[in-house]
Amino acid sequence: MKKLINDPAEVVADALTGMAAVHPDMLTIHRNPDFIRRRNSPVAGKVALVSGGGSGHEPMHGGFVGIGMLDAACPGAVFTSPSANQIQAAAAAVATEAGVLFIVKNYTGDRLNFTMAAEWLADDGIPCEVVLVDDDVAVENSTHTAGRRGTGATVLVEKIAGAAAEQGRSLLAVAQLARRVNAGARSMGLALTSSTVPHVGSPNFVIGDAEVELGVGIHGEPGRRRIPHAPVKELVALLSEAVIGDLPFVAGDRVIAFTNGLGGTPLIELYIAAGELAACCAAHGLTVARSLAGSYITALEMAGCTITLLRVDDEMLELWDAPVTTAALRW
Amino acid sequence: MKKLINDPAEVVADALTGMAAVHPDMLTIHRNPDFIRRRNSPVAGKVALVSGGGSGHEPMHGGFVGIGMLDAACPGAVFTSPSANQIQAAAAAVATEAGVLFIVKNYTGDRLNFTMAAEWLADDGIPCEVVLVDDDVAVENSTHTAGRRGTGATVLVEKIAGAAAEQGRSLLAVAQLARRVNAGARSMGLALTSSTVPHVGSPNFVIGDAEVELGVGIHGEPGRRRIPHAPVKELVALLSEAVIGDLPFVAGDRVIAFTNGLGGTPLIELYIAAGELAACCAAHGLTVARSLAGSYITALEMAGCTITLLRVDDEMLELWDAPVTTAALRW
Amino acid sequence: MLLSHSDTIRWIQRYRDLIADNVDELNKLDAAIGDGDFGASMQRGLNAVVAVLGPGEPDSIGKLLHTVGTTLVSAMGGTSGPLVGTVFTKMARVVGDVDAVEASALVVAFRAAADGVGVLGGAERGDKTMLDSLLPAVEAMEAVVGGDHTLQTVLHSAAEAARTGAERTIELHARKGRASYVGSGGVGCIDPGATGMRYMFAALHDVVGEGIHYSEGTQ
Amino acid sequence: MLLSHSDTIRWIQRYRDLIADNVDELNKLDAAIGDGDFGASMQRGLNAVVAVLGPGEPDSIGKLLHTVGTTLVSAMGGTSGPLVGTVFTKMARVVGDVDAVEASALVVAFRAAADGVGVLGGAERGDKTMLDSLLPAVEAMEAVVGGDHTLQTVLHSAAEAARTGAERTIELHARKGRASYVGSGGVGCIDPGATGMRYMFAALHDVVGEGIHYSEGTQ
Ligand SMILES: Nc1ncnc2c1ncn2[C@@H]1O[C@H](COP(=O)(O)OP(=O)(O)O)[C@@H](O)[C@H]1O
Ligand SMILES: Nc1ncnc2c1ncn2[C@@H]1O[C@H](COP(=O)(O)OP(=O)(O)O)[C@@H](O)[C@H]1O
Ligand SMILES: [Mg+2]
Ligand SMILES: [Mg+2]
Ligand SMILES: [Mg+2]
Ligand SMILES: [Mg+2]
Repeated sequence: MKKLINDPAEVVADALTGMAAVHPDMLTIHRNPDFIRRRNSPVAGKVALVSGGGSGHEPMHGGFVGIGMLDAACPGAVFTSPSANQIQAAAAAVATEAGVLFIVKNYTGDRLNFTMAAEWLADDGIPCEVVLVDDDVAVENSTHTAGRRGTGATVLVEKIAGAAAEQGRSLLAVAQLARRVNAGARSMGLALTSSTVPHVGSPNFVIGDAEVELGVGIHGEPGRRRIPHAPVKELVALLSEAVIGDLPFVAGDRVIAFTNGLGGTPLIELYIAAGELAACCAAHGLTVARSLAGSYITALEMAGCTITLLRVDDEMLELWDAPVTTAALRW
Repeated sequence: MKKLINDPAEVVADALTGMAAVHPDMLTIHRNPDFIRRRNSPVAGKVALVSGGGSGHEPMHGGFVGIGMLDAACPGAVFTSPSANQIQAAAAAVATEAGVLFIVKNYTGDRLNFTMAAEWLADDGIPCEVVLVDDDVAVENSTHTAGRRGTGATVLVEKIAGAAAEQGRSLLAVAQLARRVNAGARSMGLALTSSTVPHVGSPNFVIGDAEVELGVGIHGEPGRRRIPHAPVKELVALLSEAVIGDLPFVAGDRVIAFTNGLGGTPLIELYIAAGELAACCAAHGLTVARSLAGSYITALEMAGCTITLLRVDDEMLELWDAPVTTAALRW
Repeated sequence: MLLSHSDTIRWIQRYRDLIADNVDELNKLDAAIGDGDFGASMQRGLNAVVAVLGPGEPDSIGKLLHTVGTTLVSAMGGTSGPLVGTVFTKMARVVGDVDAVEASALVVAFRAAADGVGVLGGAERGDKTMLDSLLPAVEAMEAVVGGDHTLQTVLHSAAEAARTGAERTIELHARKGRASYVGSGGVGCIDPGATGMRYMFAALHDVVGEGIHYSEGTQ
Repeated sequence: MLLSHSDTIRWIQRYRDLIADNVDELNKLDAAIGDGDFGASMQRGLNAVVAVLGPGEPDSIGKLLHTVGTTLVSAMGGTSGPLVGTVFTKMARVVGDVDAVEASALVVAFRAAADGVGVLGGAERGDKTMLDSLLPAVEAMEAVVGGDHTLQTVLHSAAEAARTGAERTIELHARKGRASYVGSGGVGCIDPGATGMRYMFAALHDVVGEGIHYSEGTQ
């Protein structure tokens, strides 16, 4: 394992130190329990958005804290959900009388800890709503699984809900909108390489030199299927067929097309993949209203990508275009 | 070689297709010769900034085209300087009566092609200045080398000169400022892994599992020294001692501290490195006035980082803070 | 024979040691069908627990177990933090403010723990989770407790059942947690959470099996 | 014997073929002390050149060589694009609008080419660049031309000197180009650019060596 780290046990702490040094204008870092909070939060009258999850997915979620997006983010240990206490502390720090919205990727650990924290907040009289993000079509949505995972849609939900909260909408309205965004989004990913959790020291699994892991999870969970490596045109076609067919997206739909890098894939490849995704959308009669390409939800140094499509209406587009000032998304 | 590409020969073309799809609001892509140009350029009365270089360094330079930075960027083949014809065509497309500034990283190929193009522009009566960026302290600055390479300082020069041009300053003023920025900047990098040029298919060199290549170039040029892998605290200390000692930066200096990822290193590691860089600056009495951390100048999928320090004055800081709307830098 | 306050502390310390000795194995089990953090999480949690426990602190077994549970929740995060934490907070409620616990009460406490995990996580037996060693252990204890078995024998049966239960998860198809995402359902792999529970019972048996604390008890 | 217009076209085609046959070797030489693109660049450039050359097009050797040079510049980019391009544009100027070239004129043209590369790139002999095969080749031709040597012999000596020159770059410490960044100065590695030049002379010798075009010439 070769990484730019010090002690594997200090990876999260050291990264927070770095974030504090790089973004003093946007963020304040709290330690023990760890959370990243928007400067000058709480913002009076505004619903506070809180998210979080295991570390190793940077810039998610800390990079989405700021004006027009999250009020606080809780980083757990690498690939480990933050604790309920951490979440409660973060929420308490940024909560307003307008209430708190938890945006939670649908993993058992995240659900358990955010739900516990939500109950504690409710006990303290703070109105709290939990929105689950579960957009990953690689997981069968049946009683035989923990349900679909949250992946790429998380960024879209956090951006759009963040803009709505910034406009002063109510907790219920923002929660409802966030659920609507999640409902209209589908994702799927693939990996070319695995990644190594620092305290483990060796890769979670090994992908052969000529293989691709389809339907991989962003925590390095093995996927559902190995296929021979192929030109990205074919790989993106596979992903987008699965994504488009699932909702399903139909000709005439307007979409936000999001090509996400998993950490080890350079931007030149992501642009190529994004071009293929645009071509797939066009072939299905979908209008790409907005695009996003970059490494926003990573799985440490994993090489690979996820693609996400979100069916948008005018309201969502307007909120997507609304100003945002965070470390990772800014316009 | 496992990459998200189609045909190795089409990597640049496919990436341009993707850029066009993702950033229609900011960029226009010209093909054959290839260049990326700011939407609605030329901008009357403004000095046009043109840069370029081999592909494989994304987002540099195409990601820096837009309001407040470059007017055009010329992507060569992977790690290959663009041709003089390409540069001439790009410059002609965005040139105004205020003239054209070429920002050129100091590599023989880039110098030769940009210089040729500059002569052709001059023949056509277009005022043109060439600014060389040569900030890499890993290269001895002697007659025994091609001179220092341009690395991290390029982003800083392009941002600050771009802001000055946007204010309507003259060609000579912008060129002078750009040279001043370059003169106050120093960089050095290290690699944990090599990278593979698509049409070559195997890595340029191999770094052992327990080794780090110090002073590596952003084209996968082998560096000057192999050392055993060490905690990032020690690695960043090595880089920053070299950088700080070279200018030299002295106690009381205000700096922009830039931690750049080489493509395969995820953001969590870059934040850790950025934290260490801030600590080194503090230990030398340097005040970090602004920070930048992210993968802005990559070497395909190479894992590693470069660090850059720039000594700033109030003018440079004001120009650094000025609005910029590009694919990669935006505020 | 009763489980004393100091037994309880030694149990937790032994549990911490067993996890530390097997942390790589547990991470690897989790890497195969999950995300590779289970061992590290347990270790982080139990280290935090051991750091807050003093010689007679907290001053009842109930309070002690409660502290263990809440410390695990706050120090671990993840899926296992709330679930393993619940094991101890549920036991704490049953045991109450005492400084020794009889076998029968201990078994009731473990039953409450298993039920608590089931309610919180929504898993059932056979879903390939920590319940697949926790439940067999509870049932084994329930089967022998109240007869003329010593606390040692009761805990021996628990440790054995937990071990067997954990090993048998290799055949199960995961329906809960991250392992349910894997194409194969994780068949062919042992569940890390069930293995963690196995060490919890092994630790308890080790500590009581060392004998030592024969106070006046029902058996 | 003269170098005819069709010889010139066949030279360029043969040059293209030799580069294509050795493209991986050239990339690898460049990877060792540079950035691994030299072979690909030469191949892209010569493919572009061959694509624009018609049977009798452009209609003089001078124009043809000029087209070769400018096409290389525009299709290659990199360091080698302007430099190898200059070889042909400089030759074009010396050769002029003719449809056959004598050995003596050819040698003068190659001398101009070498000088042009030197001026543009600022390198000197021994700097471990393409000049280290180009210059020896020019000097070898200058040494034999004008005696009773055929064009073939002249080009044979050029090809031999270029080959030896390229091979000897292995001992040189790079002072120009990307190889000058490498800690070792690239000692122990052959220079890709010098090797490319070697193929240029080999191609010319191959084409003329095949004999064929004995027109009335000085020798
Ligand atoms: N719903 C559930 N109920 C009970 N135990 C569960 C449940 N889901 C997962 N587990 C247990 O949790 C273990 C994994 O814990 P951990 O590594 O902390 O989870 P994760 O990393 O997926 O958040 C599994 O091996 C399994 O035994
Ligand atoms: N200043 C120079 N003058 C002449 N030849 C040079 C010079 N610098 C480099 N070269 C030649 O160029 C070759 C590399 O060409 P190329 O791969 O296109 O360069 P790069 O990729 O570094 O831009 C070297 O092997 C060397 O022979
Ligand atoms: Mg986890
Ligand atoms: Mg090159
Ligand atoms: Mg886990
Ligand atoms: Mg090269």
